[in-house]
Amino acid sequence: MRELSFTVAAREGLAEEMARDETVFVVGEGIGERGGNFNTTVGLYELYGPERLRDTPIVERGFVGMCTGAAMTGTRPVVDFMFLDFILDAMGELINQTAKIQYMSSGRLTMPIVLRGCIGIGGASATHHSGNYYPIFAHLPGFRVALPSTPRDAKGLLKTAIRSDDPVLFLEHKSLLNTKGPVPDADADELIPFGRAAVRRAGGDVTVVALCLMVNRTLEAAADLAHDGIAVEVIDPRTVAPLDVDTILESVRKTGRLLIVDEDFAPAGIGAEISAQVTERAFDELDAPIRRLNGLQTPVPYSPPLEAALVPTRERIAAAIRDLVAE
Amino acid sequence: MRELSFTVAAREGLAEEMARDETVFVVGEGIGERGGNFNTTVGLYELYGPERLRDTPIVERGFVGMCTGAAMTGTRPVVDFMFLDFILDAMGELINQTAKIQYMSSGRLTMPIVLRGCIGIGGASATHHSGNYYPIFAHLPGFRVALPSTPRDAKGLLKTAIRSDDPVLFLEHKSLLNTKGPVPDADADELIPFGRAAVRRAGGDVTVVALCLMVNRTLEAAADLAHDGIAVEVIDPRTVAPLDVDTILESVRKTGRLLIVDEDFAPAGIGAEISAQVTERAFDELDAPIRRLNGLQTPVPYSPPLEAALVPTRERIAAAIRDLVAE
Amino acid sequence: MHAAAEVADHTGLELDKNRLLALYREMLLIRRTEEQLARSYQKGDIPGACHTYVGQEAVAVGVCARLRRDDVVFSTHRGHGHALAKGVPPREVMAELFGRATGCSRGRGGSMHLFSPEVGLMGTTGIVGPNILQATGAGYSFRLLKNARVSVGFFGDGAVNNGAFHEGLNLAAIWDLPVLYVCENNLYATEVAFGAATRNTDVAERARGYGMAGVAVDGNDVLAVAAAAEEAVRRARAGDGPTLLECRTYRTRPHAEGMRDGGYRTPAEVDDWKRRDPIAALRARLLGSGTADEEEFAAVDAEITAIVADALRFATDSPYPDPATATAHIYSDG
Amino acid sequence: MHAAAEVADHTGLELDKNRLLALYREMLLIRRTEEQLARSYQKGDIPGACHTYVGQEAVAVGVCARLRRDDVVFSTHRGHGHALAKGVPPREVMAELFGRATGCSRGRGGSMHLFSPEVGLMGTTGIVGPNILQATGAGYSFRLLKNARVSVGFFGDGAVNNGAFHEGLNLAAIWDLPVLYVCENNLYATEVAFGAATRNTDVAERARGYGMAGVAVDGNDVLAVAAAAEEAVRRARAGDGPTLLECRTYRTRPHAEGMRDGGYRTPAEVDDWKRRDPIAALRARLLGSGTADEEEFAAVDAEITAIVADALRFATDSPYPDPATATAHIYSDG
Ligand SMILES: Cc1ncc(C[n+]2csc(CCOP(=O)(O)OP(=O)(O)O)c2C)c(N)n1
Ligand SMILES: Cc1ncc(C[n+]2csc(CCOP(=O)(O)OP(=O)(O)O)c2C)c(N)n1
Ligand SMILES: [Mg+2]
Ligand SMILES: [Mg+2]
Repeated sequence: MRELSFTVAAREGLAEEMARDETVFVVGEGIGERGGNFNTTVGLYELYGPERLRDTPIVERGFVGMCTGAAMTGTRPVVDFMFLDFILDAMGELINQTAKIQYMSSGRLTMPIVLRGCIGIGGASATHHSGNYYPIFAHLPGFRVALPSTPRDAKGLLKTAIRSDDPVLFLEHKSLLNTKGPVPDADADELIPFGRAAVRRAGGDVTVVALCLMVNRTLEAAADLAHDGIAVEVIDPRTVAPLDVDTILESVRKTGRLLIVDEDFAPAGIGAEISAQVTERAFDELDAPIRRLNGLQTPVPYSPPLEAALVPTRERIAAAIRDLVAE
Repeated sequence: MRELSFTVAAREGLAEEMARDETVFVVGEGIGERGGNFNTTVGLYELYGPERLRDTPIVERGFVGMCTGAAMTGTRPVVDFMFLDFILDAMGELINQTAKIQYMSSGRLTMPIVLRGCIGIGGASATHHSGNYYPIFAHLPGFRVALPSTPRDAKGLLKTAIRSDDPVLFLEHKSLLNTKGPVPDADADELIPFGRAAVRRAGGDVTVVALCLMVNRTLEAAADLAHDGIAVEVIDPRTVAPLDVDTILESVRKTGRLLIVDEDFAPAGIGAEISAQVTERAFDELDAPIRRLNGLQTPVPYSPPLEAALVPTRERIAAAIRDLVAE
Repeated sequence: MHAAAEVADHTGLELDKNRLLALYREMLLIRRTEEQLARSYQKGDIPGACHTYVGQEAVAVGVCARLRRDDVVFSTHRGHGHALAKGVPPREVMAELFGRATGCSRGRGGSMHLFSPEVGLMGTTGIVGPNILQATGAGYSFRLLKNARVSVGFFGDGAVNNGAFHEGLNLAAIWDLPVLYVCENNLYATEVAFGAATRNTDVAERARGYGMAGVAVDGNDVLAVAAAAEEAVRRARAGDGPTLLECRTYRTRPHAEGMRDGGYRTPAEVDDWKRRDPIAALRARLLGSGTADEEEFAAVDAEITAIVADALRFATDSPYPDPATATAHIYSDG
Repeated sequence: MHAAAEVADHTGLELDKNRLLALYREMLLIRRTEEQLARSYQKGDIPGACHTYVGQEAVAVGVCARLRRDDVVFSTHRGHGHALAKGVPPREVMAELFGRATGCSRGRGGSMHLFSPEVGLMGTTGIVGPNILQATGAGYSFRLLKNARVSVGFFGDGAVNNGAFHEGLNLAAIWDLPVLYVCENNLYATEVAFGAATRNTDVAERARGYGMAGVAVDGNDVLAVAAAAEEAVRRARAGDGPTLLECRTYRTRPHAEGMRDGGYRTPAEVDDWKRRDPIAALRARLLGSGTADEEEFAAVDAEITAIVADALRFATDSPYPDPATATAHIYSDG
């Protein structure tokens, strides 16, 4: 298979869908001729012009509301927020309108809209450019949330997102953008389904569910621990709404131990939800308390040593796994 | 003690704080002469006039941002959203500004702002006037979230909120507004501290943590179950940020069983967080899986029978407790 | 009183007798439906909130008279009139407020959430602002799809100071979208006077600031509204961009049913506006010009009375939705 | 070239030689600090983003020259200049961008989050818009507290189509708040030309729509900026309401360090604006009028060079914050 970077793979997915369906269009700041702050649309303006690659003023609420109306009337907008942080000015539109209109119209209207943005802590991006925010969209009804960790998933999940008639958040961790990985040929037209977790590494001693960038770090930690004879099973949910708890349960039934690793804040986060569901459904099969390893619950500071203190690292993940196995 | 309604008690708390501190002011739509859609400010305009009871245009983002700036510069705004649903247009201000400025300024600025609004499902209020949204503010750093269930707590928590130098959400369930209960005399100046749960009913068989309106319903269910010899301990966290898990743990250590009842959506909600923390800290003391009973995860429909299908009732709570005790 | 010829001149349209009577009929349908809803609300048959459109009928009717069925409307919390004018059957509006499965939103919506995409009613909203943006987005779709459809956003004076107005109108202006923004300036947002919410109460004038066409009309004159809408719709269909149309009008009932109506406005002011009733005005005009006679109006009145009675019966007799469907349709596959 | 007398006339102020040289000095301090930051960024000593203020110095300096220490400023992602002009020590700005514990935000902020409430710098923001609203709120505080302080919000042309602008200015206007809104119209928002973002590129003119005073000035002429600011500040302090001041200017470096600067604007355009450099212009003017001579300028230049070198040394030598403090100060009690 070809090796592509995360960004190139996702862009290929977008390009394929834009070629396939001329009702797909992209809006955002600098996504036209400039090709996107994160190169999400490089080369597409030349093919499709300003109506389908629509540079906007700085009006996140405005263009989200606009795209909501567009999605109700026969087109398929992809909103490119650049940094996901900028989505917050549009929360009223998203929560009360975008996510509810299918329901309120009893399914007579659909809402084929993709909301994409870069997330994550790193690179001294500081507090206005480091947000994650996905638990909010998993908590509320009406959204789908994709959190790809590989180039192949980035492409396949984005294609699924664009073809979906539901509002989908497609979130790309900034630290993943330049990572490379195998991606099927363009003509494979691979769609990665929502709600299907991937077992990234098999192991019988302990189950670790890791989200997004944390998948890579956990795989590194698992490799380290293999030297010590600890067999870690690493599960990547790939979407957190819907959330594939069955695959997690299957693993936990085998290992009896579960750790959830998430860069985002712990309280009322995805790890809490996974923990609660596993406790509800596999209580008797647990040999130890479910553990969570999260980023610290704080605004993200700028200074590199402060920033580094926030996020689970390979070493901290390994230590948490070791501790759990020892319980 | 006097019996006051929830609304009157809360208003007394506001009035006392406005009398005590002339930097306290209120903004909102119809909170001036009109006295507030929910009578939150009746009588205060006559005392303090338009600068301290400030009727605004319909600009939720605008006045939240404005009050954020006011709180940074020596005054203490109380933002009255009427329905909390209207807060969503201000999420960018709240999450990226209001909640972060103390941190970003290393504590050299404070953020004494109260954000109050009515929440909850009921009365065919439909999907734009039935929101809860508190798990979002518990997930994110920088907020305090008060969820009073009694008139006394409404007053005491609101007074604490107004004196706090942190951003506080003060949320009032619409179905609680006319409920009555004992409230200490005005000169008692009672402040209810944040992060201190109340044990509303003692019992040794099962612990039920209930939020807001669900406290009342759970107490009713507990009374029903007492006839069958089931002793339910009912805990009201009163604030969900900070969350008093210690009191819950103490109870669970005694009962070995925990149910969390919350009108709001389950996924990544407060119940998930409580479940995850209790699993982490009292795994060996649990005799049964922790259960959650939540409102259904859906936009809120208008039609009364649809609406009624969403929310935990006295009967459904009792049934859930019975099931848990039987496990 | 205007002569018939004057009426035609005034609108710039060929408004024949049938069309003129149809405008009257539509307005009356709204009025009588609203009056029935108010009565049903008082009886307790309608739960939740209920904002009537009484007094403003000329706006919805005048604008929608110039729309095609496949044009779309995005409306507000005060949306019954827009729904009816766009062609939602009175039965479905009535049943929706009664919370029945036969309502236009299948009981999910109620007064503030009417959906009938079949006739181009793309929703009403309980939140002030979003419909302005959604109307803009429909314009974007129509532009991209290269059809000649037009999108209309109705909103109150309360919305024009909100960021949604500013952002939405600017987007439509810079991209020449086929959108008609209709501000129903009824002088109050709930109980807050427009003059307390802004120093610039001339809404139409704001259009210039966005580089779009702006027009103010007497919103109680259905012919004036229709004429202005005709021009705006023509402009939009021709690809010549959006229009901001300010209709100066008044609601003669309280903000919502069950609310007080004193304290913020005088009875004299309300009475004054009642004397400018849009329905009575058109009737008097058509009588005065000899376009139609009392008998013809009596026939229309009777027809409307029967329609509203039928709608009420329909609503009352309709079943409630099945609670088991409470979580259906959250996603497209369910 | 203007004569000295003309300078005074032009500003309407008694700008004596010391004050004129101080304006020059402030602008040069910003310029040299920014140039050092750019070099340090290129060397990799500054992580994250870094938006310099080169070319726009006259705006911050002209406005802040008319403020008291206890007046407050709310600034943007391009905020180094505002911070320095408001009195944040260069050492603290430099150290902040180096991520050190001695920075004005103790290393928590970096380029886009400068806080120094001690001198009235109430923050810069990485999000476009909020500072406009916060400036409005400070005005509200000052009004309520009945002091005569003034609040200033700086923002770019990119912010004026955003809802925050619309909502914030309207609130200040209806309540006569003591706020000065300074739009630095540098023609681009990142790479999007202002003319593509609105059909109304006359920002000052928008003030009328809100019922407030609006003034446009040459943002590269520090004396013109100072004069306009003086008038606006006087108005605010007197309780006569807010002002929207549009300063037409240009950034001569890329949007942010490390970004390309081609494709969206021509080298000729950039060169053209470089020739209108605000610092060189003031220098030439004061030389031409005989207000100051080359020697005096050389002394200022040397002083600034030393200050910037000292700031760099200070930043480089300062410790990083202790990782154990990463979660301190989230709440007022911690
Ligand atoms: C964002 C938001 N804030 C507040 C409200 C509460 N509210 C409902 S209607 C209304 C007044 C609307 O006034 P206007 O737009 O003039 O419409 P009118 O009621 O006069 O038809 C308000 C404040 C709301 N629905 N949405
Ligand atoms: C709400 C929001 N959207 C997008 C961005 C990304 N962004 C940062 S600076 C900028 C352009 C700002 O332009 P302008 O306001 O003119 O200021 P200038 O950079 O020209 O000084 C953009 C779009 C942001 N910071 N905030
Ligand atoms: Mg109105
Ligand atoms: Mg700019």
